Amino acid sequence: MTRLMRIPFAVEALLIALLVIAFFAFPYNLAFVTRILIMVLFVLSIDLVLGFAGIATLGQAALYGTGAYAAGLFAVHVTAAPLPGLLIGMVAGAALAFLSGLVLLRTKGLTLIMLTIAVAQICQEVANKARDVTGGADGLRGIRMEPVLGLFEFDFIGITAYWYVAIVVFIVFLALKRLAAAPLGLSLRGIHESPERMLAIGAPVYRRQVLAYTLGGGIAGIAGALAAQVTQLVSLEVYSFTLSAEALIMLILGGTGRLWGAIVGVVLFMTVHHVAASADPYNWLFFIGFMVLGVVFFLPGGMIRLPQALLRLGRQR
Amino acid sequence: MSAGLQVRGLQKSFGGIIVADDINVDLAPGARVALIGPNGAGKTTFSSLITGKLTPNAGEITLDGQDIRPLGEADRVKAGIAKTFQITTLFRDLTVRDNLRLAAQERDGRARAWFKRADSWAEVEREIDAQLAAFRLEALGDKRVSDLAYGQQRLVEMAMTLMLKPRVLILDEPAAGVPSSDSHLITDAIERLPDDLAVLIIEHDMKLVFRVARSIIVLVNGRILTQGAPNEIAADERVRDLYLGARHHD
Amino acid sequence: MTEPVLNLKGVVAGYGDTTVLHGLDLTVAQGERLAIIGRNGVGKTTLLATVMGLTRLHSGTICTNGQDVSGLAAHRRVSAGLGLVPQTRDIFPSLSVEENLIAGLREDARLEEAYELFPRLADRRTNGGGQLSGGEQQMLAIARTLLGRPSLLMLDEPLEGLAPVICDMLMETFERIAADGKHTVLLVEQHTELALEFAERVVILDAGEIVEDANTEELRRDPTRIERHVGVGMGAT
Amino acid sequence: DTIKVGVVAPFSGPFALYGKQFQEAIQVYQAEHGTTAGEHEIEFIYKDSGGPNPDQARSLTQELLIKDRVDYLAGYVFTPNAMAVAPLLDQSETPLVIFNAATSAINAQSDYYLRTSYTLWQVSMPMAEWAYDQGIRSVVTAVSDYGPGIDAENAFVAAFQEAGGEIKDSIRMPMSTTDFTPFIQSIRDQAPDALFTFLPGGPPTFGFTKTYNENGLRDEGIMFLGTAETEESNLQAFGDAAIGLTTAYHYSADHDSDLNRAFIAKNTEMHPDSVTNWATIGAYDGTHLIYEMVEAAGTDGPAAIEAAKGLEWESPRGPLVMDPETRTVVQNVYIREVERDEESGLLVNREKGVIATVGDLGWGK
Amino acid sequence: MSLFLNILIDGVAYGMILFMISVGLSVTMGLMRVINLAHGGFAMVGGVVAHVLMSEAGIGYVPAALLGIVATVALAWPLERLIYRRIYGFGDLQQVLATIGLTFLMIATVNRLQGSSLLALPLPTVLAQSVDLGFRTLPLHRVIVIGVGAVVIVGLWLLIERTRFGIKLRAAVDNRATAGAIGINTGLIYTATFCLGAGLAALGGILGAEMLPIEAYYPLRYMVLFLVVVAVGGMGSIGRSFLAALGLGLIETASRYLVPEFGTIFYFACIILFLALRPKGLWGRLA
Ligand SMILES: Nc1ncnc2c1ncn2[C@@H]1O[C@H](COP(=O)(O)OP(=O)(O)OP(=O)(O)O)[C@@H](O)[C@H]1O
Ligand SMILES: Nc1ncnc2c1ncn2[C@@H]1O[C@H](COP(=O)(O)OP(=O)(O)OP(=O)(O)O)[C@@H](O)[C@H]1O
Ligand SMILES: [Mg+2]
Ligand SMILES: [Mg+2]
Repeated sequence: MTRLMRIPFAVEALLIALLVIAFFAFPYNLAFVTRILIMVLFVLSIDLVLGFAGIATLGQAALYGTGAYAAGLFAVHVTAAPLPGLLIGMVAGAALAFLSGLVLLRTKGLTLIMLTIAVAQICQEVANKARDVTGGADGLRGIRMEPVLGLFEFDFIGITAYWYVAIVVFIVFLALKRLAAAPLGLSLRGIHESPERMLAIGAPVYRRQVLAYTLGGGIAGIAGALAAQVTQLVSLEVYSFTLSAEALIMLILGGTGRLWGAIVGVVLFMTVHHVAASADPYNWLFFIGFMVLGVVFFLPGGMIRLPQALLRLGRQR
Repeated sequence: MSAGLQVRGLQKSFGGIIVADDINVDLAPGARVALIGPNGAGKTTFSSLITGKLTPNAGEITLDGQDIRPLGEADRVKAGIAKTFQITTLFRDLTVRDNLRLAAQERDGRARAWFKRADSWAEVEREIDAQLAAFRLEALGDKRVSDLAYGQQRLVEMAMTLMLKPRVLILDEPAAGVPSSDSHLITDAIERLPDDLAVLIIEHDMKLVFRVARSIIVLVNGRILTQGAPNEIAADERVRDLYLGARHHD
Repeated sequence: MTEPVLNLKGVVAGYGDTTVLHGLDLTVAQGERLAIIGRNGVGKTTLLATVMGLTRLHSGTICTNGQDVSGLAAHRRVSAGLGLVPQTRDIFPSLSVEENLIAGLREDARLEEAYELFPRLADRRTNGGGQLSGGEQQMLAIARTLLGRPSLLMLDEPLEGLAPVICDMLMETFERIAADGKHTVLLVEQHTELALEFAERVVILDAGEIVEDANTEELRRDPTRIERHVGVGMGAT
Repeated sequence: DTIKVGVVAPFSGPFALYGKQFQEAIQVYQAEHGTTAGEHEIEFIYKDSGGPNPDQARSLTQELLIKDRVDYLAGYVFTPNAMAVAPLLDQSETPLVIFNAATSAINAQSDYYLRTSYTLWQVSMPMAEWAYDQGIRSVVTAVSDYGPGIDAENAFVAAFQEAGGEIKDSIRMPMSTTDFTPFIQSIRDQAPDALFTFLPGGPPTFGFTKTYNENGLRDEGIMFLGTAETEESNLQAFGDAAIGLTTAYHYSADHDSDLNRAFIAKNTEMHPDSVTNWATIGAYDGTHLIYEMVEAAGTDGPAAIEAAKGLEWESPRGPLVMDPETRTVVQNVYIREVERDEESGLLVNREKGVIATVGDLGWGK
Repeated sequence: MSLFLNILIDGVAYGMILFMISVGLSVTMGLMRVINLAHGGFAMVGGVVAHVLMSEAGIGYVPAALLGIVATVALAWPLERLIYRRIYGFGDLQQVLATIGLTFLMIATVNRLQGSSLLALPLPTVLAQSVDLGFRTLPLHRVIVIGVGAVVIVGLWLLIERTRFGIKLRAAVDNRATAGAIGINTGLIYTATFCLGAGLAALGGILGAEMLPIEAYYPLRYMVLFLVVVAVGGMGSIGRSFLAALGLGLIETASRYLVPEFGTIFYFACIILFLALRPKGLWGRLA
């Protein structure tokens, strides 16, 4: 994979190829593939925050959900044009991340995890209480999106939704890839490794963590906004602990600190879930449980390490 | 108003234990001062007070006449005070080059750039090469720090701090863990430092201290026992009894 | 006749995929004062860690006092008579000084011995291990291992970070421990000078292999044998 | 030809019981009535929606419509899941029979919704009126603070005040509550004639009724009024704490009719471990409705909806009419009290009264 | 006044239950520093075994509870030997993933064997009574939980702070390799402590079942509830977990009495405020 990264535009080409293949391979499951893509975006946001900057979080749904509600309310009350809604979702996610980050990031470890959970729970409760605005547990309804750029109508099969989401995910992925190799990415990894040393080389650790968290919030916000626009309904579940936790599982499954890990983890988890749930819904938890344990024990770095692990096995033979 | 680092009446205690008691120190540009003293005398504590890791109970710290007490740790580094750690603290999962690169990009204030590759600043890369060469680490540049032996890590520790191009440099036992055969790498590096840099060395290796220090401060139980030129200190009876021991009676 | 206190045969060890020690053979007799020297990163620490059971032994055998300990867990090797003061000290930061000592205390040892050796520690009795200064941690690490009453005491650069007076005192202590003929001291030291002063036999390690194994006297007579592997700078006071 | 029906329900996770019961009810219906309606073979396709998750419900529904080409949809336990597919129904003109989701507003979102379960207004208002008739004059309501709870509270309060009763207090209890003592103590301090409650099934209901009992509210004569709280799937776990709880609901497994006894016997015969409750009956009647629609209109969605409107049939729970306006069944609401059955030794919801043919009273509210 | 008393009594009683339920987690997570998200799983296993014994074998409450705890320890033992042993060395995230995986398997197993509805642990009539406090009553069951909780806290404190075992345990947690190198049998200590944690989880699960009823999804449903206690208490101390549980019990109870509508927001806002002011938990000590 590292060698691949060196060829100019190899990653871009590979991604585009994957997106096109997925489009033609799953003509009837576009809605599902679209959900996978949105989840990829959401998990990427966690990867930025956790995998790069080392900020442990189990409350990323707070930012996702806020993006979703912001975009949903914007579509209902202001304009149903998708792109401005996306922007609003991003700003809302980033704003909440910034504000909550100011408090949260003074802590670390388990404390930090608890605080992120607490923020998400408060958001959920606020959305539940503000029933007149959000529809409470029944969901925010009445979102009817206009065509993308005024040209592409959201269709029944989900073709527009697919390409719309795919392009957004593609752009964000590339941006994150740049970021990962740039000074900011290196600096975040430094903070992850040793905040103490970062201070000693003059890095404003706290401020930089807030920056990373805010960026992550923006991306999570975009993911939430996409979900709101595609589903055309926002429910309280966007803030649920399960969402944060499952996304985290997907990320660790794939491998943290590597952008491809997020993609691999989401695709694997959601596909296994989808397949196992339709094959044997009552027992799919067994599959997931064994899969998760298998990955931790045999591929501690996540699925992304599979090729290396196989290579090593091959060499040992 | 004077140039360099000035410490006046510094005071610090942990619970009942006083670890810094009315300490006055001047580090003018170009100074090569060694801080020695028995274990637990308060040397590391003193360096932490200056770098901002600890807050003094009383006393003043100024850099070029400017009070730096309100500054946080990171800001003091920006102001030009850097230190190496007594117990190696590196980015263990990053390569040696990345460690140095991180220091350089913080120094140059471009750590928030997110579009250009981190290794695309040619000048910095040359600087890193030079620094690695100075510590004979060329071959290890692309190794992860966690794969290096302890002594090698000590060298990286020093190289990384020098990348910051500080004005005041605090070295906390820079040679600990470096074999005698390689300790000249450390002393050479110290001797090559720019002339206007103020250096404070905390070290138990007397060979190194006597080689590089032009002035020595002896700290005992948080107080300055005496200070002076190396030969004066070596001759001081009290310092011999409390610290140097018989070996240095010659 | 007495069994050698330590007997290594074809020891190959390392971390993950990398091999650091490439087949070492070494015998240490009881009551010996042995020093291991060598450049940075040649595998000295790895050797001690392997003997102690902290690093994975790829192949070869390790015997202590005639007992094969190759497959045993570290704590079983302590029962067999091994003791190590690690280079990185490895104090238990959340235990107090006293608790650090108690953790490794053998029934026949007394806490007070540690405090007599290092009065500084007695003053810090109730402090957390993580709050100690660098040198105090080193003292604690040494004292803790001594309270385990090892018949083979392995010291990985034990003088690092200690004041010269303390160093002198410790060297005397190590000599005293070895003097009764029942205890063996194995010292890893960066300062060749100190090592030669202390040991009666010196082993030089280079790139994971033993390249010299000789009497101190022999080596003193031919310093080039040391310089070749440890580099210049030795003896330059 | 084969007409496919897509069933979207939770088959995994904490709510998996719903999916299981839906499936069982459908199997019972098919065992009784065969797999053909008119000249059409009927095939059911099941999709697991997990918990409340509109994104997933919508994409599964899309998959059912596009890939499996289903002509009818059914199931839908949670309101947001049902709501999320409204645009799909309009576009594809597919009738959707709700087996459970109980918010009135769903059916207003699309003309293709039909509901064979109930709405919260439909059971809460009769509860209030009955309570007043029994001489209860003051009530404290304590509901879980979320959509359905608030619906139940609104419905009860409106009807009870209309009748002339006094609502002393309306408490909304956070969803995350595990210790209900504070609420129970407050209710006790206000000494109303009765308390009316609505809680999501499972642990909250369990905790609330236990606490109600332990703190002696029953002994002080504060009557317990509820709706779904004593449903059959968790009832036995409550133990004696449940005895005497009074609820108004559209179905009791203990309903005294030959049709119901036969239905339960068949279900127990086919699925020995299964508990028959309102979810089972909702799906059973829903299946009946789908059969009727298929027979009348085949794959023609709009025609099927027209055929369903006003349809009448006799269900194990009593007589049903599909209300043409609200598209929710008009049905009897029963007042029940939990008792221990002499014969089986099990707790049952014994019917104490019936309020005949109630429509969706929440329509348009 | 009586409101204040009510808050105090109910708060303490609730806090004690919180403590009983999460004390096992304080042991595995606070002391052993393994992020053990499967804690609720062990509590559930204890409850399920007790339920089965009572409902199917007709055994009484107390023996069934004891057997439930024994069974949980019997399960924890091999799990520790085969799985947890390897988890200790993992990073935080891997621990999260591994213990979540285990939790899933536990849930799936219980779900498969017992279904997903509530599993009752009916109290014997002696325990199902209430104690009259004059101005109100308190269920006897809660009084007993308070008593058992007090015994557990004192016993644990003595064990960990006052015995060689405690010192060895803490040493093994700080640095496992070094602990081995000074002669501590870390494997045995870890196994014993882990089993202790699991046993306490089972005890808490059974005693707390009146409030948090046992069912297949128990471990996930209450995960946050347990975690909060350990987070507020700070890692590494049983005593502080205890105080944290009491404090949280009081806060939650007070919010239920005073601002029932905004209870959840109030509760979490308090936690955020508290943790933001004291990032390392109660009397935050250096890690
Ligand atoms: N956080 C703390 N709480 C209590 N005591 C402390 C704390 N930090 C340091 N001390 C004590 O303060 C004293 C001075 O420590 P310091 O680390 O400054 O010594 P030092 O001179 O650097 O010694 P060494 O040469 O051994 O490194 C020591 O006795 C140490 O135990
Ligand atoms: N944890 C580790 N993982 C991988 N490689 C390691 C690890 N520790 C040490 N090494 C490698 O093993 C080799 C030997 O290291 P070791 O620490 O044994 O050297 P040493 O002789 O003790 O050096 P020093 O004098 O610097 O302490 C080094 O090349 C080092 O890079
Ligand atoms: Mg120091
Ligand atoms: Mg070493």
